[in-house]
Amino acid sequence: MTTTNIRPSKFLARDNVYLPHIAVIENIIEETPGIRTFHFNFKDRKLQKEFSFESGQFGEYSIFGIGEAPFCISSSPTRRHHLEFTAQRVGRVTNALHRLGVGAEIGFRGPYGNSFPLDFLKGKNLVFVGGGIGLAPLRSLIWNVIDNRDKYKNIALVYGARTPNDLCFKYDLDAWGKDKTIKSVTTVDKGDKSWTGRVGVVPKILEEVAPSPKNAVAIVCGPPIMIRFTFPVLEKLGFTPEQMLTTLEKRMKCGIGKCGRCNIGNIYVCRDGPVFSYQQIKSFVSSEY
Amino acid sequence: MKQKADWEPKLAGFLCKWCSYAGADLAGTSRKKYPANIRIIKVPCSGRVDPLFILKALRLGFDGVLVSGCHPGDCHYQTGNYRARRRVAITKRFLEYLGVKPQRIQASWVSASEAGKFADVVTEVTRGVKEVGPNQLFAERQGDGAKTEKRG
Amino acid sequence: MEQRLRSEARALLEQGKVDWIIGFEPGSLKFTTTPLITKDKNDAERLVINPFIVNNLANFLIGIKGRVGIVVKGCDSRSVVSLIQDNKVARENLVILGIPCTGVIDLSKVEKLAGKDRGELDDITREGERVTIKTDGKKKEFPITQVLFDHCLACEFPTPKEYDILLGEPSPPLANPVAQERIEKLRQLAPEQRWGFWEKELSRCIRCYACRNVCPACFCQRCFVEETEPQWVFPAPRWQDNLIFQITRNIHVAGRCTDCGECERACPVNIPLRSLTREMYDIVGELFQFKAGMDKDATPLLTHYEEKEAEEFFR
Amino acid sequence: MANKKISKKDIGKLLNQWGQQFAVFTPSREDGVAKMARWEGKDTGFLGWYWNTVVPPKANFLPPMEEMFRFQKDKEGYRIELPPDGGRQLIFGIRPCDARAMKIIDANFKELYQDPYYLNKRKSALLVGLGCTNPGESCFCTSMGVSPAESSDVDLMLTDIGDELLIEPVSAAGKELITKSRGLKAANKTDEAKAKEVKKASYNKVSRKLNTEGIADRLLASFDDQDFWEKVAAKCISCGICTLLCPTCYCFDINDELTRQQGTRFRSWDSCGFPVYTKMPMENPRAEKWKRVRQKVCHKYEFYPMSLDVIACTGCGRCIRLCPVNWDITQVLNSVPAKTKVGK
Repeated sequence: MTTTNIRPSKFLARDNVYLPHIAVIENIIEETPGIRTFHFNFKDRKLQKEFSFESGQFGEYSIFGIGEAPFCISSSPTRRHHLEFTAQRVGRVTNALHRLGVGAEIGFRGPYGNSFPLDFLKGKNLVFVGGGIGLAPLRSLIWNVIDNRDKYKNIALVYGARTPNDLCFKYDLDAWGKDKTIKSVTTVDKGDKSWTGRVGVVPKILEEVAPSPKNAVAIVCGPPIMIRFTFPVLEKLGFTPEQMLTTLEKRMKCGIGKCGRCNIGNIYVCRDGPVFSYQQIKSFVSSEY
Repeated sequence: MKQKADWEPKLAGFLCKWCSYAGADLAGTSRKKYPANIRIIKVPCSGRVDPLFILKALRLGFDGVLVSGCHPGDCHYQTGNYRARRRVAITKRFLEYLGVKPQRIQASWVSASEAGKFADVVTEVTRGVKEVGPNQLFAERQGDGAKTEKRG
Repeated sequence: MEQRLRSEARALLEQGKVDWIIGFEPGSLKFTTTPLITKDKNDAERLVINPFIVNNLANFLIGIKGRVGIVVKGCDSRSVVSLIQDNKVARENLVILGIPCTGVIDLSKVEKLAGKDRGELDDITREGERVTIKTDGKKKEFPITQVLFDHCLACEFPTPKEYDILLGEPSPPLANPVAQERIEKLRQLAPEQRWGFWEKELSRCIRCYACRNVCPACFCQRCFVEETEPQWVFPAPRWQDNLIFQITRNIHVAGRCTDCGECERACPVNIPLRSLTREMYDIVGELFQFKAGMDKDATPLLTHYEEKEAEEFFR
Repeated sequence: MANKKISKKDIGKLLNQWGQQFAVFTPSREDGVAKMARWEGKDTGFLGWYWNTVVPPKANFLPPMEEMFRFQKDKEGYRIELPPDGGRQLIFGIRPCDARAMKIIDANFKELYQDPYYLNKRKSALLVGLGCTNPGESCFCTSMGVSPAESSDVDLMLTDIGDELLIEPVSAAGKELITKSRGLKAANKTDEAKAKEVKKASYNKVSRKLNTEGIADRLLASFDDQDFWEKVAAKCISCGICTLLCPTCYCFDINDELTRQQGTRFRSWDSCGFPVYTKMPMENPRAEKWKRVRQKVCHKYEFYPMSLDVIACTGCGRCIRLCPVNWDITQVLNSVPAKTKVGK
């Protein structure tokens, strides 16, 4: 597996890779009943100024006394007023996180992992395929691309969720819907009375939208089941495995390739990923992704 | 560890909402006197009391635990208190074998009208726990392991 | 007995009466056996019965699909019955091959007697009530009671309670009081000393969960120690949490534990776990006249009650 | 530097000397469980009974449970406090298999990011090896490139030559240590010849063999052979013995604990054999037992060498000896079929 894209985080606290930096939650946005986006800034002003990351990278977030969990940074490196991450309430750490209010202190280590290969994406048509909370890492890249609009060609987005209530980042979807340079399609698995948009699972709608594979790259993120059904659709549309990128989710604890649990074959998703091309995934020793 | 003169035990009371909890309420409103050492946790039935509740209370440092439910035959859910009885019995016996003093784990049947009995039970349980002293069961070992005189 | 087992097992597979045979085959180290779980009738030839058949094979019934022919000793058969009581396996899917057991040899006791590691012994042979340990060309003889597992010495029902085929004549219970000595000794101590004893023993625990995973009565899909909301037990090896784990495990297997002793044998750091399980076994026997795995139609201990019982526990 | 020797009855004195500078650990047997324990100045009986410890010496560097830091909240917010540095350790009597194991997991803790907890302990420690003269039935170190009584992975290497121990300096730190140590005698040619004999004899005593020839390739070829792995995994009970007590297994978990006074973050041993190890809220990539067994085997003999050029096994035999169901890694690996890759 290529490890060219990996470099260690420069922002270690006291030379100890496991120590978190203290960060303060500045705003909380309720995306859906179970998903919230947290805006935060580092308490240390100097760090806040110097901190840098790239789209696709993640951090380990501490809720002190409860534990740590990994989330991607869902804001764009081009918009550095604050940092954002988005979390669904599913377990011990995220339950505690959702109990926090504005002003609460959390811990942050990172940024970790590789990132979306911007050089590779430059000058290409970009097709974003997202499902549910999977829009979070894509969103970082989408804003990144929009803020450097002239470096990229056409942008298309197919995004879906189970119901209209489960759609995340509606404010972004609105903004992108108004942007004439973006072809944005939103769908739900099951509509309600007020829903006037498309209905159908993401892979099916993607097939209908049928983006051209010519000079294009598809970037896919969503629940595993969606990812597994989306790759074949893209292949059918003519995308090659090199033209498909995704970011994988695994149980991670250390975030730096030491603790062992996100191991697949000879890679650690936290260290060598989370961004992989389908080509790379197909070369994994194991299908346990 | 020397016991402070003004030490007061802390008890966790798991009370069934259909009987003992109401009994405690009545004891309060009818101004029955009982020690203020008990912290009351309302449960839907004494059958809801998992032995883990008892263990967790001891782990957290409560000096004693009281489980109280409806008299046999009076369970709102027919059999909850009978099941609780088996569980409490084996838990208490097993913990005693391990070295937990019997006074620390207590159970009673108190109906909604038995305010007096509730006050008596709490008084008795508090007195018993006072006799055996603070719960040092899960405290970190001080020095070498031989000094265990205040445990149990 | 071994020959009969092999032919019965082969026949069961050949005639399609079972899909699986679960038994013992020789292990890869001296004086060991290992579970054989097979669909292949030719594997029947590998089955053995000897004084080293330690495992409680009932443990492998959970999650196996199809009809199973299972080899059991007395204690194991009761674990099977207990699983039937809990609707974990169906009696009609089982063909139980019962071994009238005369006790299993505890290699750590042998090592102590011989003053040598098990790997350095040439042979251990049992004849009736005597065992011969051969090492450095010399033979030493001991009464069998000195080398059997404690739980075997304590055994009340060495002949399987439930079986389809009994592979020999029923064997008498040993019920040797020696087996209870260490529990009696603990009971004699003051509460503080008892607690101190368990604190010390459980300090060694590394939370490998072998005691739980080797136990047929521990069949939960998800164990309470793995729960995070709420987190009942801290998920790291510290004596306080190790002890709460063991206490709760014992409460959970009360009325299911047959005193098969597997937890203690499996423990890599020699925690005397049977001094816990056997006590619980005796408590439920005394309070509720309940013995695990005696009757496949009985209701499990903690889902049953009598109107008048254990009244002394409530004020 | 010339080799030294010391009479066995003087070992206690030597350890006491070292004890002034180091936290000395020696094999100790508490209730029949051998582990490395703090030297208390008396018992050198281990020279007589010591085969190997049940708990591997990795526990001295990656403890079963270890405090990472504590935190407290005051009106200024959270304050993080690191635990104090432990003293320098001297591990006396480590076996060559376990010393090699330390070297193997060093790679993991050094790679890309430095793990401060492990490396600080490791860098400051000295390993004093003691040759194994009586390899156990489950040992297969010679198949893994380890010789039971020789080691280049320690600072000093000791060999039992009868009433005395021959002391060979291996590293610079080891040389320094014996220069500073009092009461050592110079070893002569006879001692060295005797030691050589002992080493050779020990080597030949290891009877269990593992065929490592092309092992990674065979595993790769059989990776998707579900039937094979299901058969191999059938009797496994998914406990953590073979991993937690493996000297080359380093997986850990991280958890927070909160008391009324403060919070603490701990790390503790974890095992890929546990179903919850990889469990995520929505799914678990290794919910099935055969996949976990496959991961354990392949990580050691295929993946680890792929990324760090060394098989993560030293043939110490603990996993075989301690397994409650006699699941034998050598049998498993020797039975991996050498056929072409199926499916994918």
